Amino acid sequence: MRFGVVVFPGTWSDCDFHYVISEVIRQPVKYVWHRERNLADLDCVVLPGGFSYGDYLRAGAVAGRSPVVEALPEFVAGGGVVLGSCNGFQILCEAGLLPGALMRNECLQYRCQSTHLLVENAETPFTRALRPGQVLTMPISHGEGKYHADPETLRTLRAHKQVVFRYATAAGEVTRAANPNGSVENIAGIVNEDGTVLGLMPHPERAAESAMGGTDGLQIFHSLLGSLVEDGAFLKR
Amino acid sequence: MGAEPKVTLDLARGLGLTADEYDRIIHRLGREPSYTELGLFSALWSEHCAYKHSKVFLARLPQRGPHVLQGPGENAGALDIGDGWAVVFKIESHNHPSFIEPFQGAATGVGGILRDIFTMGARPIAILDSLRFGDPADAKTRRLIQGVVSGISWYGNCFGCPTVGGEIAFAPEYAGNPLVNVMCVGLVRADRIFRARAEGVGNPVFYVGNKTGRDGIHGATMASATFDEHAEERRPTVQVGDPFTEKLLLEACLEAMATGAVVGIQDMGAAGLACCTSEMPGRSGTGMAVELSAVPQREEGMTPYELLLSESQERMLLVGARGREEELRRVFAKWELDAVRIGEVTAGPDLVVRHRGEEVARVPVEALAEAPRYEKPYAPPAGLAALQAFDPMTLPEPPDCAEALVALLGSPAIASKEWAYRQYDQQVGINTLVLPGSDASVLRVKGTRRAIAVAVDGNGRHVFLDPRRGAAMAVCEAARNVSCAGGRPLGVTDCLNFGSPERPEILWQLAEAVEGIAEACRALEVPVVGGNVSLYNETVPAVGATPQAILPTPIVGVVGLLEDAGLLATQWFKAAGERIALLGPEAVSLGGSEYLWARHGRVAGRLAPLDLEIERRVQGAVRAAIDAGLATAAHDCAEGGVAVTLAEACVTGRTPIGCEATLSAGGRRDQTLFGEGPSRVVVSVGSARQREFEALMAESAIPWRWIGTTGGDRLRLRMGTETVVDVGLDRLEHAWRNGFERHMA
Amino acid sequence: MRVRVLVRLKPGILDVQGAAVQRALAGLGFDDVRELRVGKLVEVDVDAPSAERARARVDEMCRRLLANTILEDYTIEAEAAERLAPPGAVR
Amino acid sequence: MRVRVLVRLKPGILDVQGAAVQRALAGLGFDDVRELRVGKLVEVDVDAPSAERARARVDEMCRRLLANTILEDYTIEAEAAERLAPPGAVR
Ligand SMILES: Nc1ncnc2c1ncn2[C@@H]1O[C@H](COP(=O)(O)OP(=O)(O)O)[C@@H](O)[C@H]1O
Ligand SMILES: [Mg+2]
Repeated sequence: MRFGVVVFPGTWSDCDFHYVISEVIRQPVKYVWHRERNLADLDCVVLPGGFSYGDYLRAGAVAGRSPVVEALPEFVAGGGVVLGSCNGFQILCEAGLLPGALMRNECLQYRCQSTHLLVENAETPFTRALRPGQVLTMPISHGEGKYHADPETLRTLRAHKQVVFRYATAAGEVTRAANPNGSVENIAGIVNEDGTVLGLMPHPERAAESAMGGTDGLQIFHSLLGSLVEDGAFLKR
Repeated sequence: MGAEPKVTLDLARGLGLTADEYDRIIHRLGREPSYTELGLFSALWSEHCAYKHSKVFLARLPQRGPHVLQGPGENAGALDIGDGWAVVFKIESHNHPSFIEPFQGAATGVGGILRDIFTMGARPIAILDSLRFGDPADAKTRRLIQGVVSGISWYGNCFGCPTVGGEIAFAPEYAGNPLVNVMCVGLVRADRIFRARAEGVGNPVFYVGNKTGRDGIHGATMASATFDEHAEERRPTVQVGDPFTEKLLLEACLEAMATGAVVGIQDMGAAGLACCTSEMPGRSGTGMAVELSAVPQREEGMTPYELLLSESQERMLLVGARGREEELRRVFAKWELDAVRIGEVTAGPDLVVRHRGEEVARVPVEALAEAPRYEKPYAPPAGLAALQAFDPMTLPEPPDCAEALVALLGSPAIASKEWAYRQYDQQVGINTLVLPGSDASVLRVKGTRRAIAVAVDGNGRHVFLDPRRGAAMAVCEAARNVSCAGGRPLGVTDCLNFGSPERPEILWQLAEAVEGIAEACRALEVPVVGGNVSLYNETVPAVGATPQAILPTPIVGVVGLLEDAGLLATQWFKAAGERIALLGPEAVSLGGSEYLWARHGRVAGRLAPLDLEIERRVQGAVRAAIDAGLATAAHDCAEGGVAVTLAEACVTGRTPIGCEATLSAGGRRDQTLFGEGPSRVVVSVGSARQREFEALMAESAIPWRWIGTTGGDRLRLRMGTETVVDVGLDRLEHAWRNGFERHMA
Repeated sequence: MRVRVLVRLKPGILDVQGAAVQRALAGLGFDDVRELRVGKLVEVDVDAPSAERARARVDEMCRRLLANTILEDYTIEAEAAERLAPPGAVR
Repeated sequence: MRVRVLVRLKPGILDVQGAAVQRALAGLGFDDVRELRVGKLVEVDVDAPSAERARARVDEMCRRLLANTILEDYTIEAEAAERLAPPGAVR
C-alpha cells in the first residue's frame, strides 16, 4: 500500500507517521508537499499533526484551503483513503471533507495525555481489524480538539454510523470524566459517509511500538492493510 | 529620524557603562565612539554578553573530556554519544522578561534556546524547564505560573519539540523574581556540527527570518528617546514569540546546511545583530561589513542603533559559501522565508556598519570582545554562620509522622507537577521512552540501540545555606537522576541564577557555587560544555528598602547515555513481593530540608555531608544493577527524605503498589524519615535475583542494605521495632496528586 | 479602505472562554457583569475604489477564510465607526 | 448596558496572527490586503445605571484583566454602534 504523508509549513507529526509506516509496518511511503495536487501514485494520504501555518487564525483553517487538500475529493473519488490525525482532523473539518468543527478545549488548556477510545464502527477501512466495543489506548496532544456539530449533523452522523471513536474509560464507558476536551458526545474520531476519510484527534503513530507505551494505534494501519489484502474494494485504481 | 544624541560620559552611563569602561573604549579606539559604536560596546560589554563578573569563576569549571566535541564558547555544547551521533545541549534563563510578561517571556525563552540548538545543525528533540516562583497560594504568583507554563506550552508545542522534564519549586525569595530556565537537547551527526564562525573573506552574509522591529532594545533606547518628540513610539517593546516562523527556520536551516553551502550560522539572541556581526568574525579572526538598510524591517524609521540592538525573535545570521547564494535562497524560499544578503566577510580587523551607504560604525572586532573582567571582593553574608548553627532538633517532633508525611507529599514543591506537564507535548518525534514523572526522562536515538537520559536539578535553599556543597549536590542530584534511569552521565550544562554581583555576599555565593559545581563535575567526570549566567535577580520590595535577592540558584542539567535503550529504569515499584534496598550513606540532615521549610517555615541548619567518591560509586552501582536487569525500579532520595522517596515509588506508577520498610533506629523519627542527604537511592529487586544483587553491591563497595519489601495497599515504615508510619496509599496518592494542582484549579 | 470584521461564536454555542473571563472578573469583585462573550477582531486595510467594494471584498475573505460559519457569525463595519468612548479611555 | 471592548496589540508589537492571516489571504488570491491586524472583541453586558458608569466600570475591568496593557491597547465602545454593513453581511 502506497502512503503519502502531507507536509504543511508547521506540520510536525509528519516524520513520526513516516517512521511508523516505513519502519514498523514497512510499507512504501513518501512525503507530499502541501502545494502538490497530483496524488495519483498513492493509496492512502495521511494528514498529520502539528500547527499548520501556526494555526494562528483557527486550527487547520489555512491548510484546509491548500492545493493538496483541494485535490483530496478527487483522490477519494478515485478510490483513495485519507487519514487525518490531530491537526489533520482539524484540516479535514475546515475543508468541509468531514462535518462539524473543532474548537478550543473546554478546559482552555493544551492537553497531552493518554486516552481510551471506544470503537463504535468497525466496518470502515480504518477499523476492520477491530471489534465494536473494543477499547484502544492512544495519546492526544492538542489545544483545539473539542468536536462540535449541530444536532442535525449529529443525527446524520449517527444514522450513517460515522462516529468511529469516542473517548471512554478503560472499561469502555463513555463518561464525562473520560472526555479530555469537552467534545460533544465524547466524539474522538469520525468518517465521511463513505467511510473513506477518517479524522481523529488522538495520535495512532504515537501508539505503534511497545517502547512508546503501546501498539493500539497499529490496529488502524493493520485495518488499512487488511482491507487492501482482503478486497481491493476501496482501491478502485 | 531624530538627530542622534551626542556621545558623552553621561550617555554612556545611561547605557550601563561605567566611567572606567567608557575611558577604555576611547583609549581602544583612539577617539570618541559614535553613538552607534557606543551602542555596540554597551551591548557587548554588558554583563549578559560579556560575563564581566562571572568569567573569572567560570574558568574553573572542567570543560574537557573524552566525549566533548564542543565545549563552552559556541551556541551550545556537544558530546559524542557513539554510532556517529552527537547530542547538542544548553540551558538558558529568561527570568526578567518572564516577570514582565510571563507568557511571552517564557515563550521567547524557549524560542531562544531552540535556536541555540539548531544553529549547531542539530534537530531539537527535548526541552526541559526549571522554574521557581513565590508561594502558589498567592493569586499573583498563580497568574505568573499560569502565564509561564502556557507560554512554554505554546511555543514548544507549536514548534514541535517535546517538553520531557523539568522542575518547579517555590520560595518567597522568588516572588518578585521568578526563574525561568529552559534547557534544550538536540541530535546531530557528529561530523555535521555547525559553528558560529565567519570564515572565508568575501563570503556573503545573509539575514534570515522574521523582520526586525524595536523589540527588547535594551533600556538604551529609552535614554535616547528623550532626545526627540517620538519618545513614546520608540519605547522598547516586549519581545513576542512566533513559534511557527521558528519551525520554518529550523527546517530551512537544516535543509540549507545539508547543501554544504552554509559556512557558519548564529542566532540573533541577546543584543541581536550587534552580537552576531561581532562574535562570528571574532571566532574566526576575520572582519565583517554590513549594510543595515538591507535588513528587513517591520517598523518605519529605525536607526542604525536600533537595527543593531533589536532583539526581535526568530532571526539568524548566516555566512554562505560564495557563489552558492542562489542555492541558499531557494531553500529559504521553499520555506517561505526571506534570505537577504546584508554584507560580507572581510579580512578584518574591523566590523564595519553602513546605513544607506554611510559608515556609522567601524570597530575592531576584537575590541568588542575585550570587555573588562572584574575581580571584585567577596565575603560570606553576615548572618550565615548563625543560620547554619541552628539545630533542627530543638524543634518539636511531629505528634503523628503519617500525617506529617501526607502533608509533605502534598506540599507544592513535592506534589505532582502533572498540571504543568500535561500542557506540554511530551512525545512528538516519537522518541520519549520515559515521560515526565520519573527521575529522568529517556529518549531513544532512532536507528541505534542507544538512548539518552536527561534531568535538571537545583535547590536554592541548599545553596543558600552552603553554596559550595549545595551546588555540588545539585550536580550530584541531576547526575544521580540520570543514573537512576540507567544513563551514564556524560556532560553538564548549568545556569547560574544569582542576585547582584556588586554585593560581596552574592559574589561569594557565586564563587563558592561555581567551585562546588567544579568539584562535583571533576569527581563524576562530567565536563561542563555550556551554560548561562543570570545575575541581578533581585527586587526592591518597597521604595528605599534593601534589595531582596533570590536564593542563589544554580540549575544543573545533565545528559547521560544508555548504550541499550531496552535497559532503562523508572522510579515506581512494578510488582508486589520484591525486595527494597537503600543504597548510600545513612547520614541525613533536616538542615535546609523541605520538611523544615514546609512544616516549620525555616531555612536553617547544616547540610548532610557529601562524599563525592561515595556518590560516584553509588551511581555506578545503580547503573550496574539496571544494566544487569536486576533493578526493577530506582528512585533517588531527594526533597522529603527516604519516606517521601518510598511513598513516591508506591504511588507515582500507573498502579499503586505498597511497601513495608524498616529504617535505622536511633535518630529522631522526623530526621530519619524526612532528613535529606546526598548519594542515596532506593532500588527494588525481584526476589529471585536477590543474591546476584548482593554480589553486585559487594563488588561496588558502597554502603547499602535491604530495608523492606513491596506489596499491599499501605506504606508501613518502622524504626527498629516501632511502627512510625502506617498509611493507606489512597491518602498518599491523593495528597501527591492534588498538592500543587489544587492551587492552580 | 479600512474595514473591521467582528467574529463571534454563534448564539447557541457555549462560549467557554467568555464564561471563564466572567468568572475571573467576578473573582476580582466585578459581580455586576451579566454576560460576557469573547470574539475576534480583524482589521483589514484593503485596496478598493469604494467602501462598497471594500466591504464586498472583505465579505468574501470572511466566507473563504476569516470565519468558520459552522461556529461563527461575522459582522463587517466600516473602520470609521466613531469611537464612542471618551478619548481618555483610548489607551 | 451593553459595552464592547476592542483589544489590539500595541503599535510596534509583532502581530504574528495578523501577518499569518495576511499571507494566507494572499495565497488565496486576496493580494489587495495592505495590512491586517487581529485583535480581540469582548462584549460585556454590565449592570449600570448609565452608559457613563458602564463605561467606567468596563474600563476598570480592562485595566485589571481584559487587556494585557504591556502588549495591548483597548478601546471601549457603546454596543449600539450602528452596524454599517448591510444586513445581508450579518451572518
Ligand atoms: N555557567 C556557565 N558554565 C559554562 N559555560 C557557560 C556558562 N555560562 C555561559 N557559558 C558559556 O559561555 C558562552 C556564552 O554564553 P551566552 O552568552 O549565554 O551564549 P548565548 O549568546 O547563546 O546566550 C556559551 O558558550 C556558554 O555555553
Ligand atoms: Mg546563542
